[in-house]
Amino acid sequence: MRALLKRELNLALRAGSGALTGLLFFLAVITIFPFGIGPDLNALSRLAPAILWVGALLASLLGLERLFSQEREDGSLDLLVMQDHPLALSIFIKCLAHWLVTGLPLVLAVPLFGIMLNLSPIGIGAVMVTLLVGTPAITFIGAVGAAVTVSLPRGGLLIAILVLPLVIPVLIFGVSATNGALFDPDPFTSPFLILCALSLFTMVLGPLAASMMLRHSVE
Amino acid sequence: MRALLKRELNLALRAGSGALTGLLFFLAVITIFPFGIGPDLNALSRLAPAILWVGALLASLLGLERLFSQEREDGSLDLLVMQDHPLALSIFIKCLAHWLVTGLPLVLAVPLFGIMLNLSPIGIGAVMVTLLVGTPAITFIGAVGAAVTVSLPRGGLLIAILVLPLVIPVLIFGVSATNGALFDPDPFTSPFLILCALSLFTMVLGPLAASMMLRHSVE
Amino acid sequence: MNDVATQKTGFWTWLTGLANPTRFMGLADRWIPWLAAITTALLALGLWMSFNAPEDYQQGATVLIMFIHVPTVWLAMFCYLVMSISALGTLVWRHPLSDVALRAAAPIGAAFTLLGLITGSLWGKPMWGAWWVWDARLTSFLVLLIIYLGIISLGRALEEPTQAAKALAITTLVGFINLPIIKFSVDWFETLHQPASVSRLAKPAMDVAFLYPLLTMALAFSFLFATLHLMNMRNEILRRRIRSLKLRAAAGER
Amino acid sequence: MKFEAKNISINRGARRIIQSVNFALNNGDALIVTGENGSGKSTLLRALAGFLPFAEGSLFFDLPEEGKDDPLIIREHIHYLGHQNGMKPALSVRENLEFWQGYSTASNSDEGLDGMSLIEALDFVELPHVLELPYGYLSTGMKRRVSIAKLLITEKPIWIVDEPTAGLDAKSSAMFTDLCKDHCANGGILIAATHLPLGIDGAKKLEVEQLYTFHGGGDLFDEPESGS
Amino acid sequence: MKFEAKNISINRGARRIIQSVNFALNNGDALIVTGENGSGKSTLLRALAGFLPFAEGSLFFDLPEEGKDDPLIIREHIHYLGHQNGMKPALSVRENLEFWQGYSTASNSDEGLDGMSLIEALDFVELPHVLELPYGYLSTGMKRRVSIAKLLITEKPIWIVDEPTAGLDAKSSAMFTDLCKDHCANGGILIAATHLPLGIDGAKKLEVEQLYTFHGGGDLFDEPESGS
Ligand code: HEM
Ligand SMILES: Nc1ncnc2c1ncn2[C@@H]1O[C@H](COP(=O)(O)OP(=O)(O)OP(=O)(O)O)[C@@H](O)[C@H]1O
Ligand SMILES: Nc1ncnc2c1ncn2[C@@H]1O[C@H](COP(=O)(O)OP(=O)(O)OP(=O)(O)O)[C@@H](O)[C@H]1O
Ligand SMILES: [Mg+2]
Ligand SMILES: [Mg+2]
Repeated sequence: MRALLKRELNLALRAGSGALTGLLFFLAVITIFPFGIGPDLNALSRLAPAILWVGALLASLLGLERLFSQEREDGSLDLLVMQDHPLALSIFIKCLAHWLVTGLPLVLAVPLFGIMLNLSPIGIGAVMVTLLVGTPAITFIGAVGAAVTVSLPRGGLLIAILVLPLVIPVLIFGVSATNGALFDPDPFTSPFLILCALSLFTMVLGPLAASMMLRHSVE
Repeated sequence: MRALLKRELNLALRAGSGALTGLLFFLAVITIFPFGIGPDLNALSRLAPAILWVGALLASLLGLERLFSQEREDGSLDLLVMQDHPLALSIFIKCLAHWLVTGLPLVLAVPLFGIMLNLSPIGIGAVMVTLLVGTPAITFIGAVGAAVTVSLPRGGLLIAILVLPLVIPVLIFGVSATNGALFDPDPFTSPFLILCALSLFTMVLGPLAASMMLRHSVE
Repeated sequence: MNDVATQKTGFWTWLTGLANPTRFMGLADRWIPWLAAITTALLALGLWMSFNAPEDYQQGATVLIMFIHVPTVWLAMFCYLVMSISALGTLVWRHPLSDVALRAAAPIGAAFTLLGLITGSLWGKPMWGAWWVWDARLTSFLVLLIIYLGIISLGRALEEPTQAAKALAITTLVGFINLPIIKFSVDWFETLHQPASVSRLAKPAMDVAFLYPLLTMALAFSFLFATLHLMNMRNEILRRRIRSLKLRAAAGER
Repeated sequence: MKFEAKNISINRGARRIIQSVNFALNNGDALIVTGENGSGKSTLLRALAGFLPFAEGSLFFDLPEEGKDDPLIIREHIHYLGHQNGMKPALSVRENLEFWQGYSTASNSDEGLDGMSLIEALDFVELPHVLELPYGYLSTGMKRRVSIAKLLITEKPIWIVDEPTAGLDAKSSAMFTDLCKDHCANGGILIAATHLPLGIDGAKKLEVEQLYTFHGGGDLFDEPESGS
Repeated sequence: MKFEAKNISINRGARRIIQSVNFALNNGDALIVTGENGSGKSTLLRALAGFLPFAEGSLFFDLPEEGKDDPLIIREHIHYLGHQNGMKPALSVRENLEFWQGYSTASNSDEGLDGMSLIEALDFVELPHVLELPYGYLSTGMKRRVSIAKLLITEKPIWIVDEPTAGLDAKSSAMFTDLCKDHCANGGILIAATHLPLGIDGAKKLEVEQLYTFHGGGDLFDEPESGS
């Protein structure tokens, strides 16, 4: 399994989505928001959690699309399925690697972006914590979507039905937990706990569901 | 050329989930921003054009990665380059097809999402028109990014980085034209005309630049 | 007339002669020490002049930052200009060294841009009360940093040099539109940032007491850029030689 | 060790592709599967490797120590080399091979690190020098040879190979034949689908035939042939 | 018609792969390129088809009517069949072939619609029944045969084919040989790289050899061998 993690990270670095690229991507995403929304720092700082979360979602979707389809096209998927490791574990590792290059850079860069978006120190802390807990969930849900598209050539509709009801709650609880930490009337603990639960839940179920799909896609 | 358009659309309908992933992402963006803004409906509808534009812009980035890299992997790119059609024209057609399945659904979904953001009917119309004119520019600029990273197996994030800075003008004029239609003091015509100009300009230059790149990437 | 023509062909043969990397290496080896020496001298002079400049009645001692800030941002943009010309060199004239020049300039440009952003932020805190604002010039300058870093990551991701050369050249040229945006953003949009006060076509609107140290610093930074650029080009050529040696060895060539 | 197929039938895309195939292989046996294009060689091999379910019949696998016919356990003992190589062009040959070595030995490591080292394996396929080259830089035949090296770096008793010599030059084909002979001589089992004679003496032959007639059972939802 | 290579050398990845190759082909000639794995057959063919630049030497192409050696004009007259088939698995065989037919004849249409119809072409490769199947459902050899059908649906005088018979069964290989003979008999030119003898009588032979010694010019950035 260490071998798989190493390969994935290697590939990511080699093939144009290394850690620096992840950071840079977020910088680019953050930069375009003020162009749309306007330079008003107050509005931006209110929206900062949403902006950062949207960036995380986009990054996950951008890279995940090819998570399994490439393995399938070059024949690696056959061999991955064939090994005696539980396939779900391999998928977990692949997701982990993906998160390390897309999710983690975001979490670590929040202080910088927070300053640019005029976020208070508490806000920065809250965004970091919620992103740290929540972004894995996005990756794991996305993996299921990627597995569906690989196994069903016409799975476009399915991915929406499967992934949508899960991704949006993650975003909502993530953003509302952050707002809870920032603005008084909103609660923090309960959405945060739900977020944690979602993350744990998808961490287990995501790879299992994806492995089920993938097993049938190698024919 | 009609043959190419037909193939692309066929492929997208058959195998692609690009349109749906895009819509899903769009929906997620629309859902998440009201949380940041809070219950103030006025503020929400003021920001609605910007949110819709930013969402559409980011959503158009999804799927760009596969525009040429898949052609390269299955050997079609060789043959596309080899034909005596101007390659730029083929690229134009591919972009057009890509826009039809990813950009156009976003435009068509605006009425629905506009209501969620409390946008007035005029606003919805304005967003639709500006997106209709502006999103092709994003695709055509994106094609250059896709061509530049064609040999990278995971170029998704990198494409986004290369493309985002370049689409900023499109975003600026798109949002300001929409705001112009909605709010009195701002002008509508001049940013809208600039937006049209940008679209036409990229429509010509994008495929040319992409074809220059692709010619050299088949080795 | 005739003279100009021969001069031009002379320059041209010189330039095409440079296409031979080996000759270029020799040239670089000879020039770099001189350039480094000039840079050091100019920097010392510029710093001395800066510290002896009078305090600004508005900005107080913080005006000192200007002597760093303005030259770095100029160089950041100049470097991109150099890269764009190199890009043309790759695509139009197919000069083999222009790709090397482009690649070698990118990290230097990124460093200058980062420095410009940092000095600007340091200056902005006392002047505007915020480290960062989303004003047109600042944002477009930040975009320049993104473009630089994007080009660097693209160059790293693409392994095949000939292919990377095309990709980098096209990306650089497409990104060029950002330069006029940075330059004229103060005129097009209302911004907090200082409008052009030195680099105007008309008479500079700055006191000579500030102008001379500033120009000296600018000159010093230009030489610094030239030195670093030559050094990095030399490294880049060496890197390529190592790469091709490795590849040949790996392919079993003897 | 025994690898036995009893009356195997396989469906694909609502069609019966393989009808009632039987064979029994013991230590050291080789089975060469031949047949026209589209007759179902690859399908059979993929089913044997566990990627496809059998419509009828079953597989018996008789390892001295372990569980008899659990397909998951059988899989552990199989090397499958399909039409595709399963390597990443962006990574170097070393990285690719190291990955497959690490990935597949991790759990077997209690049996000790088996198989050859990378260098030995590459020596065997006569590509010792490409170790550090990106896999994508290799020629078609060299790519195939690297995948063959992959069979050597982890030791598994059963090899299932699908047109292993496609794209290989004459010398490398002979090399592969030798490898197969060695493998069988060491008590391994080989199942190969091929159009070109591999030249393994004493190998069993299985000719797969294209089914043009309806063989029932293609799909549960098919109309039954006649009556009831 | 004449297709002539004069002193061609090709570099790839900072290495000289092909050194000073010469040949001249006239109407009806076939050239068989052979060589070990990695010797540079595919590289040569890709350069001839215009995908790679020549490091030295040049190509002369002598069409009765048109521009002599403009590579862009040469390309129009070439059918290239590489290791990959250039078809989309999600589309049906008909859709794939119709696409390539429509795409490549569009501009030649003033010369009249040339080539066979899809059905004829598929008949030729003995796959008339797969017309409506998704391309991804075909077996490896059937895929290759469909790509061969692609050569027939638009008529071009020069065929450059890279291991065309890899994965084909014996019958189909013979069929392909016949096709090539027909093509040459009709005044076409054929350039094929292959490990398996194609069986075309009177074909010219070109043996590509692996270069192990440094042949200069690999890369401008190479250090000069000695001195200056
Ligand atoms: C992060 C913040 C800042 C950034 C990114 C930035 C960027 C730039 C850029 C790109 C230029 C070059 C303009 C040109 O050549 O036309 C420039 C020039 C200049 N900046 Fe800044 N700047 C920042 C903060 C500041 C601050 C706080 C001040 C002082 C109040 C300042 C004063 C100047 C001056 C005086 C010039 C020279 C203008 C000229 O003569 O062209 N900058 N800056
Ligand atoms: N994914 C699939 N879905 C449906 N049918 C398939 C699929 N893959 C293959 N087939 C069909 O199964 C049959 C056997 O295919 P298979 O690939 O096993 O042939 P093969 O004997 O390996 O041929 P070749 O010599 O060309 O490799 C073919 O008729 C093919 O159309
Ligand atoms: N993209 C590339 N970059 C660098 N070197 C390459 C590249 N592709 C191939 N090569 C090298 O060029 C040489 C010739 O490769 P080529 O594919 O032409 O061989 P071939 O004769 O077709 O072999 P095969 O019989 O295996 O198909 C090989 O040594 C290979 O490593
Ligand atoms: Mg097969
Ligand atoms: Mg080859």
